[in-house]
Amino acid sequence: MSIASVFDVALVALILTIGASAILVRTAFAAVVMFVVYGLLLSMAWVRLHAVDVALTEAAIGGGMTGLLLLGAVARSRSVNVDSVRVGYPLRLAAGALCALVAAGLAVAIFYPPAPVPTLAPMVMENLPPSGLGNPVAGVLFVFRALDTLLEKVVLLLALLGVWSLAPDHAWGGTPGLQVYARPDPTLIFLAQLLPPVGIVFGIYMCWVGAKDPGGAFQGGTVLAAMWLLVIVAGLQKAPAIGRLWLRVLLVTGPVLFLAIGLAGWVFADAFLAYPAGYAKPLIVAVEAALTLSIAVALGMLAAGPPVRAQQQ
Amino acid sequence: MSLVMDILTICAVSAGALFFLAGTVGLLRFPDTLTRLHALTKVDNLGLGLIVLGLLPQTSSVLFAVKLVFVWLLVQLSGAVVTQLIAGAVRHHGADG
Amino acid sequence: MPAATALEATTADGALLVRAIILPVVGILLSFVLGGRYAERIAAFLLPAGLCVACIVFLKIWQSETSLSYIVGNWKPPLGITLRADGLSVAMMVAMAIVICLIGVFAHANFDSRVASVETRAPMVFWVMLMAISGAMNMIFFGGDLFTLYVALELLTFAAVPLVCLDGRAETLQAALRYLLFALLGSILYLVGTALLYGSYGTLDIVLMSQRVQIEPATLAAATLMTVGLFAKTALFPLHLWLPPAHAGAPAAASAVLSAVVVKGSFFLVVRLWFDAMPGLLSVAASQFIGVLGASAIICGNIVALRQKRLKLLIAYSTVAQIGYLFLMFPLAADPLHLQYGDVLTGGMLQAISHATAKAAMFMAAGLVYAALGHDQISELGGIARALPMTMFAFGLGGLCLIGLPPTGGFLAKWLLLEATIATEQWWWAIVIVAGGLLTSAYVFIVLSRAMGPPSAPLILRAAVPKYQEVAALGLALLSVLLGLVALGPIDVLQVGRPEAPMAWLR
Amino acid sequence: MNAATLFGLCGAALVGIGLYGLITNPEPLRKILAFNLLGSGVFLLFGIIARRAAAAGLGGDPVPQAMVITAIVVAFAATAMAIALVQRLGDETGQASISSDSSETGEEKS
Repeated sequence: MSIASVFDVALVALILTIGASAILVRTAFAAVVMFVVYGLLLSMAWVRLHAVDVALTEAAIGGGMTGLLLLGAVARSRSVNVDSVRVGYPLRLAAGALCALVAAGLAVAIFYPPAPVPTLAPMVMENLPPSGLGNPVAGVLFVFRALDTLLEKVVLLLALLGVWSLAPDHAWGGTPGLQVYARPDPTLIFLAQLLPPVGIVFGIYMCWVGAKDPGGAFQGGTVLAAMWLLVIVAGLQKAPAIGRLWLRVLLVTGPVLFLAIGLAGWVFADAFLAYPAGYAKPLIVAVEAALTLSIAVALGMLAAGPPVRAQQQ
Repeated sequence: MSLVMDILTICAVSAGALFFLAGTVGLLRFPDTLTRLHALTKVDNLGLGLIVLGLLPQTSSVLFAVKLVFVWLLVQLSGAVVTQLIAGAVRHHGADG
Repeated sequence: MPAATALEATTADGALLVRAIILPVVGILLSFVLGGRYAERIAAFLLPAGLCVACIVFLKIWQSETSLSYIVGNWKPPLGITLRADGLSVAMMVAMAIVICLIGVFAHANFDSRVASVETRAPMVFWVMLMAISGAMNMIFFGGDLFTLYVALELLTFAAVPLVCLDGRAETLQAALRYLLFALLGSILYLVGTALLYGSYGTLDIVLMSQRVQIEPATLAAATLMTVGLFAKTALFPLHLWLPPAHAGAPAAASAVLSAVVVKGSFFLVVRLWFDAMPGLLSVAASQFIGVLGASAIICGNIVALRQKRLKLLIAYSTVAQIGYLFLMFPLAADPLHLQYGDVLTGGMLQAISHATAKAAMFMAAGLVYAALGHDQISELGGIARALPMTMFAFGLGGLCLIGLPPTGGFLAKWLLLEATIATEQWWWAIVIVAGGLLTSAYVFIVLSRAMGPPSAPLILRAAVPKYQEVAALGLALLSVLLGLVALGPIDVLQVGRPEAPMAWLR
Repeated sequence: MNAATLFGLCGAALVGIGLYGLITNPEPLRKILAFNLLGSGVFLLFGIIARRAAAAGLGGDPVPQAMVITAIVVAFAATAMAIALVQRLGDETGQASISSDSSETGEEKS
C-alpha cells in the first residue's frame, strides 16, 4: 500500500467515525460540532478525488455555512429532553436494516462499474476552447448546462423568500434577528474590522480565478457572505431590512444579468443561453461577477434568517 | 541543495505533526476549557507554523509561498480571536463546557 | 419522447418551450424588485400569458402530430440540455395552466396585494410561489434531462412548502416541516439515482438514456431509489402521512394548488422515468407491487376519508386515494401483452388532469364554506347548500368526477383503466377501481346530504362570499365534468411522440 | 481496490448512516443534520463517478462535478429553510419535536 492509499483509508475511517457520531451522540450541540469537523474532512476527500472546485464549495457551503446555521439553531433552540421521545428499539433495528440494505445496494452498484466507464470529459475539453474558459467545471456550469445554473439561482431566491415567509406578519419588511448573538466584544470587533478587507479581496479573487482555475461564483460569494455576516454579528453594521430596495436589487442582479445574456444569445447566437462567438468569456465573467454578488447577499440573508423586528422608520 | 531542503521539510513537518498530536491529546485529556484552549493554541501557532515553514522550500513560485504564509497568518488571526471569545465566554458563564 | 431523429435539432416553434419557462422566472425576479404590492399584478399578467403559450404549444402539437424540442444554447445532449414537449407534456401543461389561472382568480380575495399601502407577507409569498409553481411544472413537463428535472423538482418543493404554513399556526408549521423533510428525502433519493445512471451511461438525457439503458445492478438500484423518492413526494401510500395535514391546513387557494398541481409534478416524473427514460425496465412483479401500493392508497385513503369530521381533511384524504388511481396504470401498462399500453397512459394522464380540476374546485368550495361558517365540521354543514348554492354545486360536480360518473373526466379515465384491466386479464384491479368509486360516492353523498339538510341552528354567515370565487370553483368543476367530452376530440394528442409499445423490443 | 472505489463505499455508507439518522432521530434539528450527512454521501457518489471517468488530461469528469456544486447549493438552501421552519415552530409551541407520531414516520419507511 502506498502512503497515499494509507492516507485515503485513514481519511475514510475518520469520515465514517465522525459522521456516525454526528448522528449518534446524545446532545444536539455535540452533533453539530461533529458535523462541522465532518464537513472539513469531507472537503479533503474531495481534494483526493481531484475535484478542487467541489472541495472549495463543500468547505465553504457544506461545512461552513451549514455548520453556522446549525450552530445558530442549536444555540437558540430550547433544550429538548432526547430520551423522552426516543424511537423504540425494534423500530430502530428495522430502520437500521433498511439503511444497511440501501447502503449495500449502493455499494454493489459502485463495485461493478460499467466496462468502458462512460465519460464526457473529452467532449467537454473539445468544446471548451471557444468559450475561452480554462476551468472545465465552470464551462459545464455556465456554457453547457447553463439552464441548470440559472434555475438554481431561482431556487436560491425562492428558498430565501420561503425563509422570510416564516416571519410574523408584523415583522415583514423588517430586519432579521441575527443581532441576537451580537455582544459588543472588543476582540470580535477587532476581527470584524481586520478580516473583511482581506476576505473581500479573497472572495473577488476566487470569483475571478474561477474562469481558469478552481473557484467561481459560489465559492467567492460564500466568502463574501461570511465576511458580511461577521460584520453583522460583531455589531458593526445592522442586518438590512428585507424590504430594502437595494437588497432586492442586489439579490436579482445576477439572475437578471444571466437571463438577459441568455436572451441576447437568442438574438445574437441563435439559441437561448448561447454566447456569441468571441464574446463568451467576457460575458461569462460578467455573469459570474454579478452572480457572486447576488449569491453573497442571498447566502448571507439565508443564514440571517427571517425578519423578527419591524423596521424602524 | 535540494537534499538540504528536503531534510528541512521532513524535520519541520514532522515537528509540526508532533505538535498537532500533542495538541489533540491535550484537547482530549485536559480537565477544563481553559487548559484545553491552551493546548489548542499551541497547535495553531507552532504546529501549523512548522508545517508551513517546512513546505516553503518545496514551493514552485514566490506567489505560492506567499499564499502559504497567508494561510498561516489567517489561522493565527482567527485562532487568536476565537480563543479570546471562548475564554471570555468561560469567564462570564463559568466553565461548564 | 420523440424518437432519436428528433435529437438532431431544435424544431420550429421549439422556442415556445423556452418562453413557457422564462415567463414565470421573469415574474419572480420582477416581483422581488417591484415588491409584493405588484406581485399580484405581475401574476395577473404572466399566468394568463403562460396559459396562452401553453395553448399555442398544444395546438401546434395537436395539428402537426409531432413533438417539439429545443436545444438550449445549441449544445446537444449528452453535453447540453434539450427541452422536449410531447403529447403527455402539453396535455398536462395546458391543464395545469388553466387550473393555476383559475386558482389565481380565486385567490384574489384572500391575497389581494393592493389593499395595504406597503408590501405584506402573505400576498407577496403566495403570488411569487404561484408563479414559481407554474414555472417548475412547465420545467418538469419539458425537461429532457434528469438532472434539470431534479432542479425543477426542488424548485417545486421550495415553492410549495411555504404555502402550507402561510398562516403561521403551529399545526401548519408542523405540517410544513414534515412535508419539507419528506420532500427533501424524496429529492435526495432521486439524486442518488441520477448519480448512478450517469455513472452507467454517461448521460442524463432521457432519449439517449432510453437507447442505452439495460438491466444491470446500478440501473436497478437507481430506478428503485428514484421511484421511492418520487413516491414520497407524490404521497403514494404508505408515504402519504405528510399530505393530509399539509393540504388540509393550508389556506384554501394554497390547498388547491398543492393538491391539484404540485403532487402531479412528481407523478409525471415517475411516468417519464419508467415509460420514457427506461422503457421496458419495469418488470411485471415491480409493476404489480406499484399497483398494490396504488390499490392500498385507494382503499385506505377512501376509508379514512369516510371517517373524517372536517371537510378539508376529508378532501385531503380523498387526494391520497385519487393518487392511488394514478399508479394503477403501471401494472396495466407494463403488462407483457401491452395491448392497451397507449390507452392506459391516456387514462392515467386523464385521471391526473380530471383530479386536478375536480380537487381544486372542491378545495375552493371547502374554503368558501369555511370562510362563510367559520368552521368546516361536516356534521354542522346543514343549510349551507341553501346559503351557498353555487359553491355546493361546484363541490358536488367535483365529487361526481372523483366518483367517476359519466360524462366526467374521471369517468373516462376510470373507464380506460377498467377496459385495460379486462384486456390484460387483470380483473383484480377492476375490483379496486369499482370499490374505490363506491367508497368515494359514500363520502361525497354524506357531505352533500348534510349540506342540503336543515341547519341545526339558524345559519349565520360570518362573511359574504365574493361571487367570482364561487364562479372560479364552479368553472373548474364544470371543466372536470366536461373533460369527458375530450374523448370526441383532442384526446389523441396524448399519443404524440409516443413510440409504439416500448416494451415490445425487450421482451 | 482503488481510491475512487474506497471513497465510493464511504459515500454508500454515509448514505446509510444519514438515512438512519433521518428516520430514527425524533429531533427536527438532528433530522436536518442527518439529511445533510445523507446529502454529502450522495455528493461523494457523484464525486467517485466523476473520478473514475477521468480522461482527457482531467482529474475527473467535470459534468458530475458541476452537478455536485449545484446540488450543494440547493441542499444548503433546503437546510436554511428547514432550520427557519424549526425555529418558528419552536417559537410557536415552545418545543421542537416533529410531533408525537414521529415514530410513524420511521415505521412507514421501513
